Amino acid sequence: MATTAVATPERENYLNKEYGITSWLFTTDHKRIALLYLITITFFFFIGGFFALLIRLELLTPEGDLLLADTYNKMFTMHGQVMIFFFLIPAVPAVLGNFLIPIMIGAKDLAFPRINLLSWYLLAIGGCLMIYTILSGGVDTGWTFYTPLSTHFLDTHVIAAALAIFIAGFSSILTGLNFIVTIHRMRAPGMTWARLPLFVWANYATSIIQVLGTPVLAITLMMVAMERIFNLGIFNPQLGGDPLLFQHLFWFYSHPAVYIMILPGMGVVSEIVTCFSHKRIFGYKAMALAVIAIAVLGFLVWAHHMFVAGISLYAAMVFSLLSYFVAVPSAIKVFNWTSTMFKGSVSYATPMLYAFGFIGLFTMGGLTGLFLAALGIDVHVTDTYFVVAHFHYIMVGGMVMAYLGGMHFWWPKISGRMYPEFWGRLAAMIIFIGFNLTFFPQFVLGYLGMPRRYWQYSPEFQVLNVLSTAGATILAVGYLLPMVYFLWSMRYGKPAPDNPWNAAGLEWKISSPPSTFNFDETPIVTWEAYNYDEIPQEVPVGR
Amino acid sequence: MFSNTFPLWPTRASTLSGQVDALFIFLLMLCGLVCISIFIAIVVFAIRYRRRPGHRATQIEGSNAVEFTWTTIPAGIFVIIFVWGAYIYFQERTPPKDSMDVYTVAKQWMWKFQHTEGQREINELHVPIGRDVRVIMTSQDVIHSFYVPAFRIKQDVLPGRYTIAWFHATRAGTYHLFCAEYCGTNHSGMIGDVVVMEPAQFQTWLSGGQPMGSLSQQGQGLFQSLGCSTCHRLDTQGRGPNLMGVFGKPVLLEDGRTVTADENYVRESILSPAAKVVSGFKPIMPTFQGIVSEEQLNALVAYVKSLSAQPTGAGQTPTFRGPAGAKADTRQR
Amino acid sequence: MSAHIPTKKFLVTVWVSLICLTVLTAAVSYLELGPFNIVLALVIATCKMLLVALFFMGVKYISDKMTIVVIVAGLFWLFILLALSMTDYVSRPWV
Amino acid sequence: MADSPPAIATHNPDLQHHFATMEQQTEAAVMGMWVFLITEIMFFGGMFAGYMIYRFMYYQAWLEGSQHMDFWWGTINTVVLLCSSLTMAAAVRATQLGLRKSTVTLLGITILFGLAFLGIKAIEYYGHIVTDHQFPGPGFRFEGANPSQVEMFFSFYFAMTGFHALHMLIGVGLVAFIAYHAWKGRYGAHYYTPVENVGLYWHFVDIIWIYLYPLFYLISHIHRK
Repeated sequence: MATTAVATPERENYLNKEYGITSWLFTTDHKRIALLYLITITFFFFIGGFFALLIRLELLTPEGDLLLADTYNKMFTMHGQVMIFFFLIPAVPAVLGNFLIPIMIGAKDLAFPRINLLSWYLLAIGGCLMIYTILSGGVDTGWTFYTPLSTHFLDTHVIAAALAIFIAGFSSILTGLNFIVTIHRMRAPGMTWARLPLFVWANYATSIIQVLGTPVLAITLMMVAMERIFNLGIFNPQLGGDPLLFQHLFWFYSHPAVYIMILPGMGVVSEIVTCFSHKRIFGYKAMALAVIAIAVLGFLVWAHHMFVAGISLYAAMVFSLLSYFVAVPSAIKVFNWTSTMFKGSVSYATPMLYAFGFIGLFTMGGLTGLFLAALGIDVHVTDTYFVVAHFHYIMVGGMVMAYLGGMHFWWPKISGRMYPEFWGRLAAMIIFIGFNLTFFPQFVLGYLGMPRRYWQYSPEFQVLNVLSTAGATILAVGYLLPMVYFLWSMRYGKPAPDNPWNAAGLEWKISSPPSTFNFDETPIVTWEAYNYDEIPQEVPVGR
Repeated sequence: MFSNTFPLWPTRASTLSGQVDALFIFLLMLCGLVCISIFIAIVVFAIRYRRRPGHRATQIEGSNAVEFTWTTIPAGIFVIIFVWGAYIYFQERTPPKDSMDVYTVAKQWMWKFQHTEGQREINELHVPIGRDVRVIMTSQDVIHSFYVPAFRIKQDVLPGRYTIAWFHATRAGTYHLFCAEYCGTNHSGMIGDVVVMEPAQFQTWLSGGQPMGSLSQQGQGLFQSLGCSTCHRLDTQGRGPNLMGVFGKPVLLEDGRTVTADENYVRESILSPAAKVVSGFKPIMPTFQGIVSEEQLNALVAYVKSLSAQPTGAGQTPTFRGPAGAKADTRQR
Repeated sequence: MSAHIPTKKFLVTVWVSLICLTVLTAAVSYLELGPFNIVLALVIATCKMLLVALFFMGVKYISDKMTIVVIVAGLFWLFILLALSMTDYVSRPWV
Repeated sequence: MADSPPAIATHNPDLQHHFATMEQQTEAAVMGMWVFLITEIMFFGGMFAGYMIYRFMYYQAWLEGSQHMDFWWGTINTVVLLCSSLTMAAAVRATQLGLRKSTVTLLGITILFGLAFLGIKAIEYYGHIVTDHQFPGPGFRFEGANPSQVEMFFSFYFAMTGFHALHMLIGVGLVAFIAYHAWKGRYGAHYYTPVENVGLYWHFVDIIWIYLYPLFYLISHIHRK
C-alpha cells in the first residue's frame, strides 16, 4: 500500500490522516478510493501489456513458433479483456475522475461515498475472477465473445471471464451513477454548468454512456453464460438463434464503450492544453456540447462493426452515415485544442508533451476512422490490422497518452510530490516514438490484407511485423519509466507546491495533497473555467 | 507493388478493387492534408508562442462563426465520403444477374467449394477471368469470413443461412483467401488460394472430370431419394407446392406475408418447413435438419434454382394453385 | 422533493383503473385480431405503465427537471436499442 | 446493488458530512435511484430487444408458444402485483404522514403480495418445467411445428420472467429491510427517502411485469390453459 511511501508533509492531508490497511480498505474518501483504483488498474495494465508483448514476439516470424495457436488466441483475448475492462474503462474516470471531480466542483466527496467504495470492490472482485480465469488456463473467445464460437465451440473458461466482466461492468455502472448525481447535486454555490471544467463535462458524458450502455452488455454476457450452462440456442443458429443478435447487443455497448475510454481523455487534454498555453479554451461551449454530442451519437453507430457480418444493406448505410456524424464533434475538439495554443504561452512540460502526442495520434486515429466508416473501404479493411492500428491509435495513442499526461499533471496534487521533469519528458518521447513504430506499420499491413488475430501469417507481411514488434519493445520501456519514477518521487521527489503549474481550477486552490474533506469551507465560485487572464503566468516551479 | 517480399500495396485483381483503391487514395490525400495541416499548426503554435520571458498569452474566448465553419465543412465532406463509400458497397452487396455460382461451405478450419458443374475443391477456388462469380456461402459451425484482399471483398459466413459475395476477376494469378473472422484454434490456418484463370484454361480445368454430374443433377438425385418429389410434384396435385419456376419469385405465405424465394428461403424451407408455409398448404413437411449435410443442401438449392432457369413460355405461370398463387403473381408485376 | 402526498382515495382510484385495464386487456385477448392482439395489449400496458409511473411513482409531481430528463433519456435509449436493431432485421429481405 | 442508494441513507439517517443540506441529500438519493432504474430499463431492454427480434422472425412460433402460457395464473399475478403496488404507494404515503403503524402494516401486506406473486410464478414454473418439459435445452419437448423456434420463445420466457422474479425477490428483501427500520421508528415525515426509493424500485419491477404479461400471455387469442 502507498501508505508506507508517504513522507512527512507538515499539514494533515488525506494521505497521512490515518495509516494502516483498514484505513484504506474501508475508506469512503474519494481520493483514497482513487488511489486504490490506481493500484488496481496499474496492475492490470502491466498484465495486459505482458500479453501484448507475447503477441508481438510471436508475430516476429511468420511461422507460429513461440506460442501454440491456442495460447496465442488466449493472449489476444485476454489482452483485450484485461486492457479494455480492467484498464481503459476505469482508467481516467475511476482514478482521475474519482480524485478530481468532487474537488473540481467544490464538493467534499462524491454523492454516494459508500457506493464508490463498493464500485472499487466490484472491480477488484471482477479482477480476481479475471486473474482466476487467466491462471486456470485462460479463455480464447476473442474479447468480443462472438457466438456461436463462445457459446458452443470452446471449452475454456468463458463463463468465468464473462462473469468477471459482468461484475466489473457493475463497477462501471455505479461509478457513472455516482458521477451523474454528484455533478448534478453537489456543485458548490456559483459553480454553474457553464463554469464546469471540461474534464467534468467529459466525465459527465462518459457516465451517461456507462449508465445506459453497460447494462446491455451485462445482460448479453448473462445470456451467453446461460446459453452455455443450459445449452440454450438464443445465439446459436443450429438451435434457431441468430448470432447477429449477439453482435447487435454486444456492440450496442461496446461501441459506446470506446467513447467511455476516450471521452475522459479528451477532458484531461482540455485541462492540460489550457494550462500549458496559459489561455482560455477556444470555444468552451462547443467543447462541452461536443462531448455530449459524442456520448449521444455514439449510441447510434454500433452496427458499423458489422458491415460485412450479414446485416441488411440499408441498415449498413444508415449506420455508416450516422458514423460520420459522430466524427464531426471529434473533429471540432481537435480544431479547438489546436486553436487554444494560438497566441498562447506554450510551455513544454511533460503533461503538455503528452497532450501534443494525444492530439496528433488521436487525429490520425480519428481520420482513419473515416476510412473505416466508408462502407466500400470497410469491407476490405475490417477485421484486418488496419482496424487494429486504428483503435490502438485512439485507445493507446489517444487514451493512454491522455491518462499519462493527466497523471503527470495532477501527480503533484495526488502525491504532494513533483516527478522528475527530465525523465518525464524522456518517457513521453520514448512512448511517442515507440507507439508510432508499433502501430503505423499495421495500417499498411491492414490495407495489404493481413487479417487480425492471426497466429501465423504469409511471409510477405514479415518486414512490417518486425518493425511493429521492435516498436512494441520501445513502447514497453516507455511505459515502465513513469512507473519507476512515480514510485521514486513518492519518497524522493521535491514537495509540490499547491499550484505548481499556475493552473486554473479549484483543485489548484487547495493544498497538495488535499485534506480529507478537500475544502476547509465550501468555496463560492465567481469565475469562469480557465480564467487564465486572472492567474499570473510565471515560469512554473518544479523545473 | 515494389516486391514480393515487401509489398506496400495489395494487388488489384477485380473490377471492384480499382474503385476501392480510388476512394482509399482520395481519403489518404484528404486526410493526409488535414493531418499535416494540424501537425504544422501544432508545431508552429508551439514554437511561435512558446513560453518565454516577456511573452504573454492573449486570451481568446473562441468564435461561433469559426465553430460553425469547422462543423459544417467537415460534415459536408463526410457526406461526400459516405455517398462514395455507400456507392461501392451497394455494388459489392448486389451481385449482377447471370453470374456463375459457386457454393461454399466453411467449417473449422477449411473452405469447401462446389461448382455448379459439379467440381469440388478444398481451400482452393478456381475461377475464370471476365465472369461475375457469386459465392454463396454458409458455415457448418461458427462464423467465418470470406476475404480475398486482391478483390477487396470480404463477407462473413454465417451458420444457418446463406450470405453472398461476388467478384469479377480481371487478372490471372493466384491470390490469398483468408478467413477474416476469428473462428477458433486454427483460425490463421483457414487460408486458401483463389486461382484466377483465362476462360479457356478454366474450361479445360472444369472438364477435368466431375464424376457425380452437375450440382443440380446431384440435387435432383437427392430430391428423388429423400422423397421430396412425392409431395412437390411437377403438377398441381402434390401435397406441397410445385417448385417449377418458383425460385426468385415472391411467395405468399399462410400468415399473409410475402417473401422472395431466394437461396435463404429455400434453405429455411428445407430445414424449418413450418416457419414460412406457402399459402394454401398445411405445415406437414418434416424437417431435414440433421438429415442433409450442408453440401447436400447446396445441391438441393441448386436443383430448385435450376427449375427456374429454363425460360418458360409467356403467360405460363403455374407457380401455385388457388388464390394464393394468383395473388403472388399479381404482386410480382 | 416529492413533498406531494396523495390522498388515500386518489391512490385507490388509480388502483381501480389499473385493475379495470387488466380485466380489459385479459378480455380483449380473447378476440381474434391477428397481429393487432399484441398491439392492443401493448397500448393498454403502456396506459398502465403511465398510471403507475405518474401517480404511484410520483413522476407527475417531480419538480426537478433533471430527474425528468433522466427518465426520458432512459426510455429514449431503450427506443434507440429497439428501433435501430430492428432496422437491420426489417430491411434484410429488401435486396 | 439495488439496495445501495436507500441503504446509504438508512444506515445513517442524519445528514451525512459531505452534504450541505438535508434537501440536497434527499434529492441526490432520489436522483440516484432514478438513474439506477434507467440502468435497469436497459438491462431488461437487452432482453426486450431479443424478444422483439425473434418475435419478428418467428411469428408463428411465438403465437404457438404463447398458447402454452398459464393465462389465468398470469392474469391473477398481474392483479396481485398491482395490489402490491397500491399497498406500497400507500406505505410511502403513510410514512410521509408519520403513521408508523400503518406503514409497517402496509409494507407487510406488500411483502405478502410479493411472496404470493413468487409462489404463483413457482407453480407456473413447476408446470412448465416438470409437467410439460418446456424448459429450453436438451430436455425440451414440444410436439408441433417449429420446435426449436418455440424453444426460443421459452428461452425468453424463462430469461425475462426469471430475471423479473429475481428482482421481485430482491424487492421483497428490501421491503422487509425497510419494514424493520420503519418498525424501529426510523422514518417519519422528516425522513422517508429510503421508503420512497424502495417504493420506486417496487413500482419499477411492477412496470416490467405490466409489459411481460401481454408479451407472453396475450399475443395469441387462443388460451389453452
